Amino acid sequence: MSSTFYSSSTLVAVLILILVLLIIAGILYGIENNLKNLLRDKDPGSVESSYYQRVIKPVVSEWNPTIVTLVVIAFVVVIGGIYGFKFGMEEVGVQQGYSPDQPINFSHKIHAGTHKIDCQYCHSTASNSRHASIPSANTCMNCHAGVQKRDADGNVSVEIQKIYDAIGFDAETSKYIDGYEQKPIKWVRIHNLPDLAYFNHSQHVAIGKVECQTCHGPIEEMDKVFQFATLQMGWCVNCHRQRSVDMENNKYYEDLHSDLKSKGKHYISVAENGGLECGKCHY
Amino acid sequence: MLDKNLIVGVYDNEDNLMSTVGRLRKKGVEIFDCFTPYPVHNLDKEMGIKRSNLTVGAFICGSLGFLSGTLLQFYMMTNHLGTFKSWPMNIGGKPMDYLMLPSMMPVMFELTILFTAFGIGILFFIRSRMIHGKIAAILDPRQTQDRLLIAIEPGHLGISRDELNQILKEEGAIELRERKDGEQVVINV
Amino acid sequence: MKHALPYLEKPDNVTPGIPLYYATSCGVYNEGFPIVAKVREGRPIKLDGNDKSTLSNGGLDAIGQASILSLYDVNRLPNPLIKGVETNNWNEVDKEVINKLKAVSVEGKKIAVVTPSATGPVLQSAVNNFVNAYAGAEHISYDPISYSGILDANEASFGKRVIPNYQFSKADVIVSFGADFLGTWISPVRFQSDYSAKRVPTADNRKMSLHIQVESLLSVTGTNADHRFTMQDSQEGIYLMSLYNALAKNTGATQLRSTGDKELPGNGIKQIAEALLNAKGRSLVISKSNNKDHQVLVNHINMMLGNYGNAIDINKPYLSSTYSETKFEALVAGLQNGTFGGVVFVNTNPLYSYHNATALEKGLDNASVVISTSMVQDETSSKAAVHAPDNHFLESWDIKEPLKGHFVFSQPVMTRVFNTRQVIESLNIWAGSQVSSEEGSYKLVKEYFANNIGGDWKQAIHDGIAEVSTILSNVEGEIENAMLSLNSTVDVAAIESGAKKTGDLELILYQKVGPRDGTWSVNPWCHEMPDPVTKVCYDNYVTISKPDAEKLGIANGDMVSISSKNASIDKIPALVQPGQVRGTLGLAVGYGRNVNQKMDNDLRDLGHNAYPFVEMPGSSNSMVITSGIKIEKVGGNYEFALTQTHDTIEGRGHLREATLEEYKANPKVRNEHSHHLISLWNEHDLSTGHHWGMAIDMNACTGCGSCVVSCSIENNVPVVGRDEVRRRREMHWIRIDRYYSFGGSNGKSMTRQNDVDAASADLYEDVEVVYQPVMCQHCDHAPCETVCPVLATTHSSEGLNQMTYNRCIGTKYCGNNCPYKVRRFNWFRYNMNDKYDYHFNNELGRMVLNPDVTVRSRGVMEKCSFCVQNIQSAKLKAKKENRNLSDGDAQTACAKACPSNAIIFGDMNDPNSRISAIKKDERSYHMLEEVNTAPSVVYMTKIRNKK
Amino acid sequence: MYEASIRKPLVTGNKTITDISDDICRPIENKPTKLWYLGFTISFIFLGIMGVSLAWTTWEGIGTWGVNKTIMWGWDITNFVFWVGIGHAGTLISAILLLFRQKWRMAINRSAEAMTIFAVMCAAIFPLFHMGRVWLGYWPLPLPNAFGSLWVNFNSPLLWDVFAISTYFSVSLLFWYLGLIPDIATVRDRATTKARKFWYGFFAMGWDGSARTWHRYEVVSLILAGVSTPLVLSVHTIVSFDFATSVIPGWHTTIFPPYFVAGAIFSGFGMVLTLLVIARSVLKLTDYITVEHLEAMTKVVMLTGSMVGLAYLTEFFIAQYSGVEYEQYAFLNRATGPYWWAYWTMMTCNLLAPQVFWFKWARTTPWFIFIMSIVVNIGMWFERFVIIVTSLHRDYLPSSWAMYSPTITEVGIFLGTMGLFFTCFFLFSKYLPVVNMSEMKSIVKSRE
Repeated sequence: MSSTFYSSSTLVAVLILILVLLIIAGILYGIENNLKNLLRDKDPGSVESSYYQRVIKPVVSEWNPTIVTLVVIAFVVVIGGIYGFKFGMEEVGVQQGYSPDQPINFSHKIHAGTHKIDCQYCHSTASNSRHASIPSANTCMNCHAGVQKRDADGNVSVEIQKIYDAIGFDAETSKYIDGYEQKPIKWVRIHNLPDLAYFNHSQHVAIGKVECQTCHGPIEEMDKVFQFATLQMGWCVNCHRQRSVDMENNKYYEDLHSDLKSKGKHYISVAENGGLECGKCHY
Repeated sequence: MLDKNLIVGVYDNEDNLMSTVGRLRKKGVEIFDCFTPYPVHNLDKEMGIKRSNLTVGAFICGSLGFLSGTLLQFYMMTNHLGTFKSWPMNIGGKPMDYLMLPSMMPVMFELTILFTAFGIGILFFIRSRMIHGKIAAILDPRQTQDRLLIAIEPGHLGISRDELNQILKEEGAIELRERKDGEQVVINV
Repeated sequence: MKHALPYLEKPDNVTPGIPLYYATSCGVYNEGFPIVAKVREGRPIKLDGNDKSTLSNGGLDAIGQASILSLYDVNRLPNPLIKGVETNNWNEVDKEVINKLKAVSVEGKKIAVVTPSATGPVLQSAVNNFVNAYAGAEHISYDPISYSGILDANEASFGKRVIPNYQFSKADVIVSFGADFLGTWISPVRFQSDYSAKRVPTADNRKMSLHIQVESLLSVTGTNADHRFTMQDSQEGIYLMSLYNALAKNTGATQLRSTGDKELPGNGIKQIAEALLNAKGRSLVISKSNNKDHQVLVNHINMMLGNYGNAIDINKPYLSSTYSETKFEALVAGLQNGTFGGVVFVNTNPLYSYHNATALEKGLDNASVVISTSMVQDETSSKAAVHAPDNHFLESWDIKEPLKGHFVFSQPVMTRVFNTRQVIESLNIWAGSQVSSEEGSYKLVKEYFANNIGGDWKQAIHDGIAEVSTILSNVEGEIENAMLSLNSTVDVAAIESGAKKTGDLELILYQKVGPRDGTWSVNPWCHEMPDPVTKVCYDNYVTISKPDAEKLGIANGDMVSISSKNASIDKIPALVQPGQVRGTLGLAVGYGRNVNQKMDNDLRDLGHNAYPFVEMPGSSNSMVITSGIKIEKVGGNYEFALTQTHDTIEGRGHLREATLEEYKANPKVRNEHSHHLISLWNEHDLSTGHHWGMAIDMNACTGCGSCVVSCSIENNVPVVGRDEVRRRREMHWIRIDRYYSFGGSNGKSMTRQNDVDAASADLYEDVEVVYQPVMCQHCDHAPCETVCPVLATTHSSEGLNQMTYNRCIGTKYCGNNCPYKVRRFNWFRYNMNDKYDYHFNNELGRMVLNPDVTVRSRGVMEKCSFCVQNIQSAKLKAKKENRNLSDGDAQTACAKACPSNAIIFGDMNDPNSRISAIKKDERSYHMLEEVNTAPSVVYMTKIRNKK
Repeated sequence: MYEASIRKPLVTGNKTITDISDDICRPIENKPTKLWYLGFTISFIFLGIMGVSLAWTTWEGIGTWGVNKTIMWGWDITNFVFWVGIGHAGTLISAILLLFRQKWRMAINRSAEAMTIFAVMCAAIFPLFHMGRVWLGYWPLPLPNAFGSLWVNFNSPLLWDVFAISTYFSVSLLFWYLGLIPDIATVRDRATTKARKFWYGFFAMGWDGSARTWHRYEVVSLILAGVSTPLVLSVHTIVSFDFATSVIPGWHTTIFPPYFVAGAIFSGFGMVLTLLVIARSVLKLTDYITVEHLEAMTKVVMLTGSMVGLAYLTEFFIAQYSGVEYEQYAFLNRATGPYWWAYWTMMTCNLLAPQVFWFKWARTTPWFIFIMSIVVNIGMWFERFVIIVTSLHRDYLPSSWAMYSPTITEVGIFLGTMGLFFTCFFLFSKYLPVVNMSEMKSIVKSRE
C-alpha cells in the first residue's frame, strides 16, 4: 500500500493511543502522589518527598500558565485537524486500496500476467469510448467455450462454470442452451469517480497514450484487483502537469503546434494545453 | 505569589495610596505591588514601573500579519509563487501577477489588524500570566471593588517594620495586614 | 457498493459511452417529420432534425424536440386493457376484438376505423386490409385541426384535394392573412427554414423578402412581419376581395364586385397590392381561413400574380392533411342512430378535440364496441372496451409521406418500453392477416418499400428519407404549371354574407407553439417553454385587446367567463395582448386535457379545453366564431406564470434594429458608434487554440422557442413548474427576450414603458416585436468570475466561461453581477423530489437524461456552457480521426435545433469558420459592449424591410 | 481628577466607588425582574423562530425565500448589511472615542461593544445561510482543495468580507472581553454563591488588580483602540465593496465606502440609543447613563444622518451627471419606480428625521430620542433594501426585470436575528456588568 500521509490511519491511531496512555499515566501518578501525601501527613518522616515534590513542582510552578495552555490547545487542534482531514477524505469517497470480492474470482494475474492477454482484448472500448467497460460474457466465451480447466473428476472449474451459468452454456455438449434465461453478472465497481467528474478513457488511452498501469497499477500482477491510485483531483492534475502533449503525430494539433512554434514553444504539457481547467472535466 | 509573605496596607482613597507610594519610594522601600480596583493614573510612574515593551510586540505581530497576508495571497493567487504558477487561471480576464495587488489590499490590511490585536492580547496574557481558570491571589476581597492595597515584601524592606507601619498609618491606611505562610493576619490600625 | 452489469452478449454496434444516431421520423406530426435520434446505450436521449431532408434542413421545433419525453412517459399504458382490466396476453386482446367486431358485422352495423388523415402508406394498407375484412367497415379520418378549406378550394380550383407546397424561399413578397406559418400552420419547421433563408441580408446581397401579415391576434408569424395590419377575422373575405379588386385594377382582370371594398387601417390593401404587383411571380399570398370560399379567392389572387409554379407547387403537395369534416360528422350521426356499431380509434382522440364531444360521447355509449390504440389512457380511450396501445413512434417501423414523393422512414431506436404493439400489426391481425410476431411491422414496411418505392433499403433507412421523382411524374392528373387554370369561381355572395357583422365580439381559437393542438401536450417541456409572444408558461387564457379590456373593465389577469352558443368556460384569466385587433378575443386550444395522469404536477387539469367552441358553419369547421360570444368579468385575479414581465427596451442599445433602407445606405447602421474599450491590464492570450463564439442573427430568429427546449433536453435542465416560474425562477439556460415597441408604423416607435402607458389604448394595436435570444455570453472579462469567492466559475483557454458545480457553494453573487442575468440557481432539489413530480422524479423519465452532463444538486449555480460536452466530444473525435477540427463539428444544442439558422456556433480563432466571417459583418455587435465584458456572443442588428 | 466646571458631571447622584460596585452588580447578584423575564422570554421565542426558519431553509433550499433569477439577494444581504452597520457603534465608541479621550463614552461603551458583538453575530448568520450549500460554508476559508492546491479567489469582495467580518468580530470580542476582565473579577470577589465564584473566577483569568498589570492593560487598550479604529472603518468599506466593485448600476459607485461607513455609524448610534434609553431605566442606571450621554449621541446621529443624506443626493446627482443611461435609470427608478416607498422611507428617516436634533428639547427628551432611534433603525434598514433590491430588480436588460417580496421564512429569519440579538443582550444585562465599573470608578473617585 502506498505510504501517503493522509491515507494512513495508523499514524492517527497511534497518536491518539499515546495521548490516552499519557492521560492514564498522569491520573495514576496523581493518585500515587495523593496517597503519599496522606502518608506524609500522618507521619512526615515515613515517606521521602517525591521526585515531583523535589524537582518537577518547583519548575512547573514557574511555568507560564498561559504558554502551557496555548501549547496544549495548539496540540489538540493539530491532532484534531489531522483526524478531521482524514475523516473528510473518507467522506468524499477516496477509497484507495478498495478491493471488494467479485462474483467471479477473476484473476488478472493469470489472464494479463501469465497469458499476456492484451488489456484491450477484453476492455475493448477503452480506446474509443468514455468507458473502458467490463467485457461482456460472450468475450469470455471466446476462449472459455474451449478452455474449461477441469479438475480430476472432470468437473469444470467453479469460476468458469459461473460464466456458463450466466450466459447459458452447456459445458458437456459445448453448446449454448436455447431459450436459456440469462443472468447478468453483477460485478462490483472498484473505480468510482463521482458523477461530477467526467473522465474519458479514449482520450487517455488512444490520444494521450497513457499505459493502463499508470493509473490502474501493476494489474497484471493482481490476483484480486484493488484501486491503485487515489483517483483524487490532485492525482489527476499532477499527471496533467507532468505529461506533454504529443503534437507531432496528430493532425488535430497542427494549427496549435505551428502557432506555438512561432511563439518559440516546443514542449507543452497537458496542463498548459488547458488540462487544468475546471470545465475540461466538470460539466 | 500565593505563598509569598507580604505586608499589606489597605486604603480607601487613591490619593492616600499615591502619597504612601511616594514616601516609601523616597525611603528606598521596594514596593512589591499595588492592587487597585481601577487604573490609578500615574501610580505606575510613582512606583517606578518601566514602560512596557508590549508595543514592540504589537509592531512585530502586525508586521507578521502584513507579511503573512501578502505571502498568503501571493502564494495562493499569483503566478509568482506557488499555486498559480502550477495552476494558471483566468478569472474574468484579471491579471494573475503583482498587478492584482489592489484586490489583495483588503485581506493584507485585515490580517495585519488581526495579528496585531491577537498578538498583543496573547502577549499581554502571557506577560501577566493570566489564563482562564487561574486562581487569583487575592489579598483582600474588596481590592477589586473599593479598596486600594499596597504590598511590600518583608524581606525587601530597607526600613524597620515599625517605621513602615508608622508611614502607612500616617498616610491614611485604614487597615494593616500581614500574610505569612499563606495565612492572613490583620493588624488593625 | 456500486455494481456494474456488463452485457452478456454485447450487440456489435453498441459501445457504452458512444452515441449512435438513427434517422427516423417524428410522430408528433401525423404526416411524419424526418429526424435523427441520438441514442446512448440503447436509449434515445435527443431528437434533432434530419439535415438530409429539405423538410427540416436539420431543424426541429419545440414540440418535436419535446416529444422524446413521451417515450419515457410513466402515463403510458404498460399493457393492453380489456374492459379496463390489464392483460399481458395480446392473443386474448385479438380474440376479444375479432369476436366483437364480427358480432357487429353480423348485426349489419358499420364499423369505422378512425385514423389521422395523414396515415402514411403502410398504415393505409393496413387500414385497407381491415376495411376489406369486415363488411360495412369504413375508413374515416379525423384531425383536430382542419385544413379542409384549403383542400376543398383546391379541389374546386384544380380538381385536386391537396394542400399545395408553399415555398417561402421563392417568394420576395409574402402576404399572410392570419396564417401562423412560422408557428403552427401546416409545416412550420420547413416554412421557417425557407422563410429565414430570404430574411437575412448579407454583405453580398443586401436584400430580404417583404413579409406582410394581416391578422387579428398577435401570432408568432405576425411578430416577425415587416408590416402588420390588423383585421377582424370575420372581415377576411371582404379584405381578400378588396385586395383582389385592387390587383385586378392593375392586371386588367374583372372586378369581383363594384362596391363594398374596404381598406385596412393604415392603407394596408393599397400597400399590399403595390408590393405584390412589384413582385409578380415572386410572391405568395396565404390565408389561414378554413372557409372554402376564402381559399378559392386566395387561389385566384395567387393565380393572378402568377405564383403557381413559383412559390406554390400544386404538383408536389403536402400530404399532411386530407381531413374532411363531412365523413366524421356522418360517423357521429351514425353512431347516434345506430348505423355504426363499432369504432376503432387509431391514435385519434376526438372525444377531446371534436367540437361536439357530447354527441360523440352519446354515440360511443351506443356503440357495441369501441377500440382505442392510444399510448396513454386519454379521453377517447376511456370509452374503449379494448385498449390496445400502440408503440411509441421511436419504437416503430413505418413509412410516412409528408410531401408527395418525399418518403420518411421510421425505425425503432429503442426496444419497446412497455407491452405495446404497433397499430399496423394490430389492424392486420384483426383483419385476419398473418403477421409474424417477430418481424411484424418491419416486414410490412420492408415489403411496401420493395414494392412501391424501391431502391437501396439500407441506404433509405440510413438516410431516413427517400425522394422519389419517378412517383411524381406518374401522378395522375399532373398539371403543367404553365397550363394551370382555375376551374372555380369566387362566390362573392357567400363571402359577403359570411362577413355580416353582428356587433358581438369575435372569438378566435388558435394553437400555441408549445402545446399545439393538444394531442402531445401532456409533456412538461411544451408548457415550461414560454409562449413566444405572451411569455406565459403553463396556461391558456383569453387574449383581449386593450381598448376592449378598458371598455369591459378587465385588467390583465382578471378572471372572466366566456361563452358562445355551444360552449362556455366559467373561469379563465384574461390577458391584455398588444397588437390584437379590437373586437376580437383569442383562446388557445390544446389545453384542458383529461389524461389518466400518474404524476402529481402542474400538467394535471391544465387550462381549459377550447375545442367545444369550434363551430361548423358549412362543410368545414371554423375556429373563428363571429357571433354569440359573451365575456364577463367574474371576479378574482390570476397570476400568470410569466418569464418576462417588462416588455419594452426602454430606449436602450442592447437591442438594435434598423430599416432595410437605412441598412442599404449604411450597412453599419446602429453600429457606427463603437465604444473605446480600454483594459487596465494585459489581456490573457486567447489567440492560440480554439476560441468559441456564437452569433445570433436577430433577423433570422422567429422566436419559436425550439432552442429553449433543445437546450433543456441536452443539458438536463430541470422542469420547475408553474409556481416557480411565477416566482421568476425558470431554469432555462437560453431564453428568448421578446420586446414590444409601439407606434412603429408612424415611423416613431415608443420603447419606454412610461410613454406607452401614457399613450392611448389605440396604440396597442400598432406593435412591433423583436426577439433576442440570450444565453451566457461567455465574456472574456466576465464579471461573474471575479466575484466568486471559491473559484467555482473561471475562464478556459478556449474562451469558455466554465461553471464548476461541485465547487459552487451558492452565494449567488455571480448571478447578481451578471449584466445579462443568464445565471440560474438551483433553488430546490429538482430531481428525485415529489414536489417537482416531472420526469426527473421517476426512473423512466430519468432515462432521457444526458449521461455526459451532471444533474445539478440544489444550492448551486448553473448556466449555459456552450454545450461543452459537445465541444469536448467533437475535439476528441477529431483527435481520434487524426484530423483538424472543422467548422461545424462542435455544435450547441440550440444552434442545431434552430430551424432558421439564427444561431451560429464556431471557433473564432479559425479564420475559415462561419462565426469568424459573421464577426466581421457590419450588422454584428456585442450586447452591452460598454460594460466591457468582452462577450463571445455577437448579435446581428435586426433589419426590417420597411421605409 | 476629571471635573470640568463647564460640563455637567458624567455621573450624577453623588456616587462613591462603593456605590458603583453595588449599583452595577445589583442586577447580577439579584434575581431578575419580571420585566427581564418577560423580555427574555419574548426574545427567546423569536430566537426559536429563527431556528425554525433557518432549519427550513437548510432543509428545503434557498427557494423558500422570495429571491429569484434577477434578484438573487433580498432580505438576506439587506439584513446582513443592516446588522453589520449596527455593529459599528460599539467599537467606534470604545476605540475612536478612547483615542479622542472622550470620557462620556465610559458609561456606554460596555453595552455598545456588547451590541457590536451581538449584531455581528446576527449579521454573520445571513451570508452563511444565504449560501445554497451552507454545509460547505467553510470553503471560502483559505483551505487547499484536495491536493490540487487550488485555493480561493482573493479577487472576490465576498472573500474580503470573510476576512473583514471575522477579523472585526474576533478583535471586537477580544477588546470587549479585555475590558470585562477587571469587572468580572469584581463580581467574582463579591460572589456569594459557589457557582458564581467559580464561573466568574474562571473568566476573570486570575485578575488581581495589580498596578503592573494595570499598566500593561492600559498599553494594550490603547493599542487595541488604535488598531480597531481603522478596522471599524475598513469593515463597512469592505462591505460596501461587495456592491461598489460590481457592474450593476446603482451598485457600481465610488461613493460607497465613506457613505457606508457614515451610514454604519448612524445606524449603530441609533441602535445604541434604542438599547440604552431602555436599559438605563430598566436597570436603574440613570445616574450613570445620563441625559448628557444621550445628548452627545444624538449629536452624532444628526451629524452622520446628514452625511448619509448628502451621500444620497450626491449619488443621485452623479448618476444624472454621468450621462450613463443605466445609472440614470437606476436612480430615477429608485425614486419613482415600483419601490418608491422604500426610497422615500429611507430619505425621510435618514435625512429629514434626524434634523430635529437641532433642537435641544429633542436631544434631551429620552422618550423622544427612543422614538427617533427606532426611526433611524427603520430608515437604515430601508437604505440597504433600496441599494440591494431596487438596484437589482431593474438593471441592464429589461427582459429580466422582476419584483421581489420576502417570504415568511425570510421574515422569520430577520425577526429571529432580532430575537438572537435581544436574547444575547438580556443575558448580557443579567450576567455581566453593563457599565464599565473600573472606568466609572476612575471618574468618580475624587469626589469622595
